[in-house]
Amino acid sequence: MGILVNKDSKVIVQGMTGREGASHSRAMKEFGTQVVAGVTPGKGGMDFEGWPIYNSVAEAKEATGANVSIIFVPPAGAADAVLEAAHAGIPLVILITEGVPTVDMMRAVQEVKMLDAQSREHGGEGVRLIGGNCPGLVTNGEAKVGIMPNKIYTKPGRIGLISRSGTLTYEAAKLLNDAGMGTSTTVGIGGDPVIGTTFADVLPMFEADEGTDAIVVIGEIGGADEEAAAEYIKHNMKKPVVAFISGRSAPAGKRMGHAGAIIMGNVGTPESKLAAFKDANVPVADTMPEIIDLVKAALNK
Amino acid sequence: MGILVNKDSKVIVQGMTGREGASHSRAMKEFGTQVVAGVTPGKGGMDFEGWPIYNSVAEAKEATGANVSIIFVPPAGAADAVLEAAHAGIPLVILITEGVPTVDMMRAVQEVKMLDAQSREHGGEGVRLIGGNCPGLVTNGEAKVGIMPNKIYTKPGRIGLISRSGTLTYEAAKLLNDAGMGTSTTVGIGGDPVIGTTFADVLPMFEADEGTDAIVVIGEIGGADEEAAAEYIKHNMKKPVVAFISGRSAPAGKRMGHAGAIIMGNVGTPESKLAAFKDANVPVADTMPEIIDLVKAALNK
Amino acid sequence: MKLHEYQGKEILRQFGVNVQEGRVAKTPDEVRQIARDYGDAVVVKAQVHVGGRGKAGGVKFSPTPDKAYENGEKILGMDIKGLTVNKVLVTRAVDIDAGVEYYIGMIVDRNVQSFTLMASAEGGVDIEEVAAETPEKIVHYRVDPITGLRPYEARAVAIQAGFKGNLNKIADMMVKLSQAALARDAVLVEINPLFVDASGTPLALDTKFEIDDNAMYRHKDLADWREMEAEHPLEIEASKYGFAYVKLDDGNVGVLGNGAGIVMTSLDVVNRAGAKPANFLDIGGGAKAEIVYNAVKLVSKDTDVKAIFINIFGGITRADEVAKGVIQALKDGILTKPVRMRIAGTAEEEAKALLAEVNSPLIQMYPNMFDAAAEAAKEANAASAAASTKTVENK
Amino acid sequence: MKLHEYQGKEILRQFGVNVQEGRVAKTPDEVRQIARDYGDAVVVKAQVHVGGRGKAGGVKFSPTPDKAYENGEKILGMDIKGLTVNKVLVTRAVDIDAGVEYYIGMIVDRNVQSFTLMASAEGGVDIEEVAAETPEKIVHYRVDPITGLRPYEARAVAIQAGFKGNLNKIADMMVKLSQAALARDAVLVEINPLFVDASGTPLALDTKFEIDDNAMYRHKDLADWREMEAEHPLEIEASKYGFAYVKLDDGNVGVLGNGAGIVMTSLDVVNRAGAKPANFLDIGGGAKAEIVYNAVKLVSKDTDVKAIFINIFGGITRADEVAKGVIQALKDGILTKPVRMRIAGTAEEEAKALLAEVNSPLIQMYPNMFDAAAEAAKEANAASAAASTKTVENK
Repeated sequence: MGILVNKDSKVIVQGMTGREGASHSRAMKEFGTQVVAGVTPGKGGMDFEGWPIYNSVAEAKEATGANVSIIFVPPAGAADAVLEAAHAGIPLVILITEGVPTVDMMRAVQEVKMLDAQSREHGGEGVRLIGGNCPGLVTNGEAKVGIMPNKIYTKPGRIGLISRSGTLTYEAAKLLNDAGMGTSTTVGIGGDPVIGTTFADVLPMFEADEGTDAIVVIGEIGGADEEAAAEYIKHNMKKPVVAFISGRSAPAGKRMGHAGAIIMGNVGTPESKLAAFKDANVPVADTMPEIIDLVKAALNK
Repeated sequence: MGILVNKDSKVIVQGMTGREGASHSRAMKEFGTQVVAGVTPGKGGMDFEGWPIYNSVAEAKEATGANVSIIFVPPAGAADAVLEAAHAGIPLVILITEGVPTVDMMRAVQEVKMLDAQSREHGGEGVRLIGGNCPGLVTNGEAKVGIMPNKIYTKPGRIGLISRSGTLTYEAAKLLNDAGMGTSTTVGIGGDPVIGTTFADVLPMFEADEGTDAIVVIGEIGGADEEAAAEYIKHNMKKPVVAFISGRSAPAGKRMGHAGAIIMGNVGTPESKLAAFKDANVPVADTMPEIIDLVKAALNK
Repeated sequence: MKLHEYQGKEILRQFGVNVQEGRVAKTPDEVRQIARDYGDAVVVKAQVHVGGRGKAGGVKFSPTPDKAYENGEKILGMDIKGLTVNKVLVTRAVDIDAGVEYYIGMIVDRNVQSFTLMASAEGGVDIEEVAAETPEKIVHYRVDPITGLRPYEARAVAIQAGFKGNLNKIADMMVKLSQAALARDAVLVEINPLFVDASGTPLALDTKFEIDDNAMYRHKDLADWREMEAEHPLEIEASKYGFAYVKLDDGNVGVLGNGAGIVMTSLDVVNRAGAKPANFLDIGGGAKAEIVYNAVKLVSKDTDVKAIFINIFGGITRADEVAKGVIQALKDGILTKPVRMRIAGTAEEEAKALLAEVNSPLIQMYPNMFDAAAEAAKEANAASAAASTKTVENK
Repeated sequence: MKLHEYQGKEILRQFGVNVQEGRVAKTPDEVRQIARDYGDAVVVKAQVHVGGRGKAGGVKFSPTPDKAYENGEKILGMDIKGLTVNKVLVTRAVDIDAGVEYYIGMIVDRNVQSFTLMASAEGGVDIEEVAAETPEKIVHYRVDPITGLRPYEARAVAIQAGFKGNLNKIADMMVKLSQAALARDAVLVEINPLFVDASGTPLALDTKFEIDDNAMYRHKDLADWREMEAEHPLEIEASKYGFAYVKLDDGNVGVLGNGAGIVMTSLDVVNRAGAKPANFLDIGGGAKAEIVYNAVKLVSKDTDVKAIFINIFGGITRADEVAKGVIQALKDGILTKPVRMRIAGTAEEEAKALLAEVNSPLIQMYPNMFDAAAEAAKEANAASAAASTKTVENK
C-alpha cells in the first residue's frame, strides 16, 4: 500500500548518465525500484550499466511502458525535461534538480496543470509533478523514486509523511522508524517557491490510502502552504494529522537556504501557521522528537 | 433567420471614439443594428453621440448585456482588444482592423480557441473570433456588424455568402441582389494569413440555418482554406455550394495585397483549389457574374 | 521586408545562433582586405533580394585575396534579374566535404495558424525543389506561438529529420531560430545550409529572413535596413504612398482597384481578355481623389504599361472621387495612356457627369468590369504590337 | 541578487519604462558636476542594499550644485546599517506636489505559483506599512507566467487601484514592468513612487529590483553588477564557496548543517536552548571534508560566534567526512571555539573513532541535536558573559 509509487511503478531516469543520475539510479535499483531505462539526449542507443538509454522520454515510454519519471537534469534544462515528460504522457514526474530558475518553474507548473486538466477531461489519469528541489518519494519496502537514504525506508509502516525539507524528511522518518511505527509513503514536496505538488494535494491521497493511519506534515516558514493544508484538513480529513514547522525563530525578510522559506510582511509567519493548525485541531510538535509523542497520542484517541 | 447575428444581437464597439469606429458605429445604427455601447480605455464615463463609453469590455458587458463586440482598435492594440473581449466572455468578436502583426494574431487565435474549448467544456456557448482584416458580417434586414455598404444588404435573401475578400463580398452580394436572390448572412472572414474563423467553420452554420438555401464561397489563392472547405462540403453538406477563386492568374511567390494570398511551392495554387472543389462536386465560377448562373442551376436541381 | 543574408545573420547572431563569420564589402579593395584579414579562402556573395544568385554567378569561392578581389570586381555592379549588386558578403570558406548540410526554417503557415518549423537532412540545395520532388524528406512541426519551440520538441524534430551530430547543440539552434522568428516577427526565416562539422557542431552558412511588414512598427531598429536601391523603383515609390503594389513581369495593362480581392480578380479578368497585367495596385478603402491621382501617376510611369484598367466597387470609396483623381492626372499631363474604368457603387452618377464634362477619349467608363478590361486589353495589345513593329523597323 | 536603484532603473529603461533621469557619482565633485549639467534642483540618493536609507539620512534634496556637493560629501562614506555608501545616484528633483505618487510591483508569489502584480494608489511610502495597516488599498493580480501581463489586464488593475492619469500610459508601464520581471528573472521588482504628473504621464522615481540567483547563469551581462563591497563580507566569502549562508544579528552560536530544513530547525533549537544563532549555513548534501573545513573556517571568522553547533543527518553526507573537516580545522589552528556536534547517519561510528583519536575538549559529539545545541549555547553564553564583563572592566 501507500500512495503514488509502488512495486509496479516503472521508472525512467531523465539524466541517468550524469553523476547524480547514475548514483541514484543504482541506489533506487538497490532499494528494489523497477528502474527500466534512462533518457539522455544524444546518447540514445547506449547501454548504461544494463539500462537502455533513449534520446527522448517518448521513445523510452514507448519501449518500456514507464509510468514514472525522475529528473536529474541540470537546472538550465530541468523545466524542459518536465515538459517533455508531461507531454509524453508520463503521469508522475519527479523533479529532483535544485536551483531551477523560478520563472521556469512557474511556466512548467502552469503547463503541467493545464495538461493534467486536459488529460482528466478526456478520461486520462492526469499528470502530476512533484518538486523541484525535492528528495522525491518512497513507499517503504516497495519503491523509492528519489534520493533519500535507503535504509530508513525499508520497513513498511503506516504513517504518511509529507515534507518541504529534505533532511528533515530523513530525520522524521528515522524517528518514526526508531519508535517502531515507520512510514507508509514519504513525499518530499520540495523547498522552492514554486513547486508542482503541495501539502493539500497529497493529503487526500493519504486520507484515501488504506495503508496509512496518520499523517505527519513537516512544514516551514514562508508561503501559505501550511495554512492551505490546515484548511483542507479542517474540512476534509478524518485521519489524524500532526505537524512540525521549522524556521520558527528565523527573522523576517531573510531567505533561509530554501528560496521558499522567507517571511514577507505578514505572509508565512510561524504564528499564522500555528494558528491555522490550531484551528484545524492539528497538534504541532515543538521539537522533532515530540512528533512521535503526538502521533502516538493521536492514534490512541 | 441567418447566422451569428440578428435583430437581438447587442453590439459593443471597441474603439468607438476613433475615426473609423465612430463612422461605422453610425452606419451600423442606421442599418438597424443594436449598438449598445462603446469601449475606449481612458474615456470611460463619456457620452458619445448617445452611446455610453466604458473603460473596459467587462464593464460594458456588465452594464449592457452585450453579446457581440466589433473591434476598430489600431493594429498595435488589436490582438489585446480581442483577448480582452474573449476573456470578458463576449461569445462573438469581430476584428475589422487591418495590418495586425501575424504573430499577434497567431497568439490571439490560439488563446481564443483555448477559451472557446474551455467555455464549451463547462457548458458555455464558446467564443468565436471573426477576422482580422475583414469586413465583418451582416444578416440582411436584421443586423450588420461590419463595414460593408448598407444598401446592398437591406432585402432579406436566402443565399449564404462567405468571403476572404472585402470588395468581392460586396460585388457578390450586389450580383445576388440584382438577380433577385439576395443574401441571408454574409460573413467576411478576412484576408490575413492567420484568422479566427475559416470557411469550414462557417459552412456548418449555414447548413443548419433554415433561412439559407445555398452558399457562395468566395476564395482566393494561398493557403488551404478552400481545400479544407471542399473536404468539409464533400462529407457533410447537403445544401448546394458554389465557389469562386480570385487571383487565379497571379504568379507564385508574390504577395497580392492580402498577406494570405501567396502561393508557396505547391500549396495554395488555383489548380489545387479547383481540383478540391471538383472532387466535392462544387461548381466554380470563372467570373463573378457566373456565380449567379451556377447558384440558379444548383437551386433548380 | 526582406533582409539581406548579412542582415538576417546579424539577427540570428543576436539570438545566439552560431553563424558563419563574415563582413560586408562595397568595393573589390574591401573584399581583398577582408580576405587578407581572414588569412584564408573566402566566399564572395552578392547581397540582392532575388533567389538563384548562385546560378547567376553571384557567389564565388576565392582561394586567395587576389582572387577575392577579382571575384569582387565581377560581382559588384553585376545585374541579377534586374537588380544591381551594390554589396557583397565575404565569409570564410568552409570545407563542406568535412561535414553535412541540413536545412531548417520557420514559416508562417495559415493552415496551422502558427509557425511551422521545417527540417530536412537535404540541405544546401533549393528547399522548394526538395518540397516538390521528395516532400517526405521535410519534417513539418507546428510551433506553439505563445511558448515558442521548446528544446525537447526541437530534439524530436532533429531526430525525425535524421540529423546527425550534437543533438543538443542542433536542437538549441532550432530553439534560437524559433525565438528569433517570434521576437522579430518573421514571415520566413531559413538556415540553409545548416552545416554540421565533423565534431557535430552546427553552423549557419546562409540564411533567408523576411519580416512581417505589419510588425515593422516594433522593429524601428531595423528600419534602416530597408535598402531601397535593392527593390524595384516603382515598388519603392508605391511604399511611400502606402499602396499595396506589386510589379508583374511581361505585362502591358496597368491595374488598380479598391481592395486586394477585387484587384486580384481584375488581374484574372485582364488575363482572360487576352492581355497581361503589368502590376497589382490596391488603393485601399475610402480613397480620396489625391490617392487615385497618385496611383494613376505611379502606374503611368511604368513604361511597360500601355493602357490602364481601373476597377472600383464603391462602398466607402466614392466613384466621383475616383473620377476626380483620374481627371486631375489628365489635366496635369501625367495621364497619357488610355484609361478604361468600371466604377460601381456610391456616387456613380456624379462620376459619370464629371467624365462627360471632360469628354476625353483617353478616359472611358463601362458598366461592368469585363467590358472595361476587354477595352483596356485591346488598347494595350494594339500599342504593344505597334511598339514591337517599331522596334523591328528600327533594327 | 539585489540590484541598486540605478541598476534596476537601467533595466527598466531597457524595457521602455519611463524612468527618472539620473547619473551615478562616487565623489562630491562628481555630484556637483551632475547637478550643474542638469541645471536644476537634484536629489542625492545613497546606493546601498538596505531599506530605510531615507530615514537614515541617505536621500537629500539639493536646490543648488553647491548644496548637492555638500550633500554628496555627507552621504558618500556614510554608514547605513553597517554598510558604507560608496556611490550615490543624482537625479533631477521632481515637484511631487504637482502630481500623485502610486505604487506598482511584481513579486514571486508561491501561493499563486506565479508573479503577483501589486498596485496601490498609496505610493511613495513603505508598501509594507500599507500592507500591514490598510491591506485593502493594495490590488493583487496574478500574472500568467507564460503570456505575461496583457494591456487589458493592466488597465483593469489600474482602474481597480483607483489610478488617475493617462490610463493607457500607466497600463503600458505595468506591462513593461511585467516584461522586465519575466525576462530578467526578477524575484521582486517595484516602482515606488510611480509618479504621475499633471499631464497624466507616469514616471518611475525609485525602484527595487532583485534577481533570482538560480537564473543568474542567463544574465551574465549583469554579473558585474554584483557589488561585493555592498554585502556583508562573510556573505561574500560564503558565496565564493557556494554556501547558502545568512549572517544573523545579535547571535553568539555559529550554526551549520546539511540541508536548509535541518539548519532552520537548528536555529530554532539554539534559540530554545537560550542562546542566539549568529548565522545560517547550509553545507548542502554529500559534503566532503574540505567543504566542512571551509564552513568551519568561515563561521570561525565571525567574531560574534562564541561556540559552533554542527547538526548533520547523514544520508549522502558521511559523518566521517564531517569529522575529518572539523579535525583538520583544529589542526590548522583555525578552529579556536568550542564545537558541539550531532552527526547521525552514514559512517557515524567512524566519525566517533576519529574524534576519539584527537580527543580535544574543543570538539564534542552528542547523540542528539538538543544536547549538542544545549552545550553549544552554554559555552557561547558563558563566553559572551565573560566578554561583556571584560568590556565593563575595561571601561
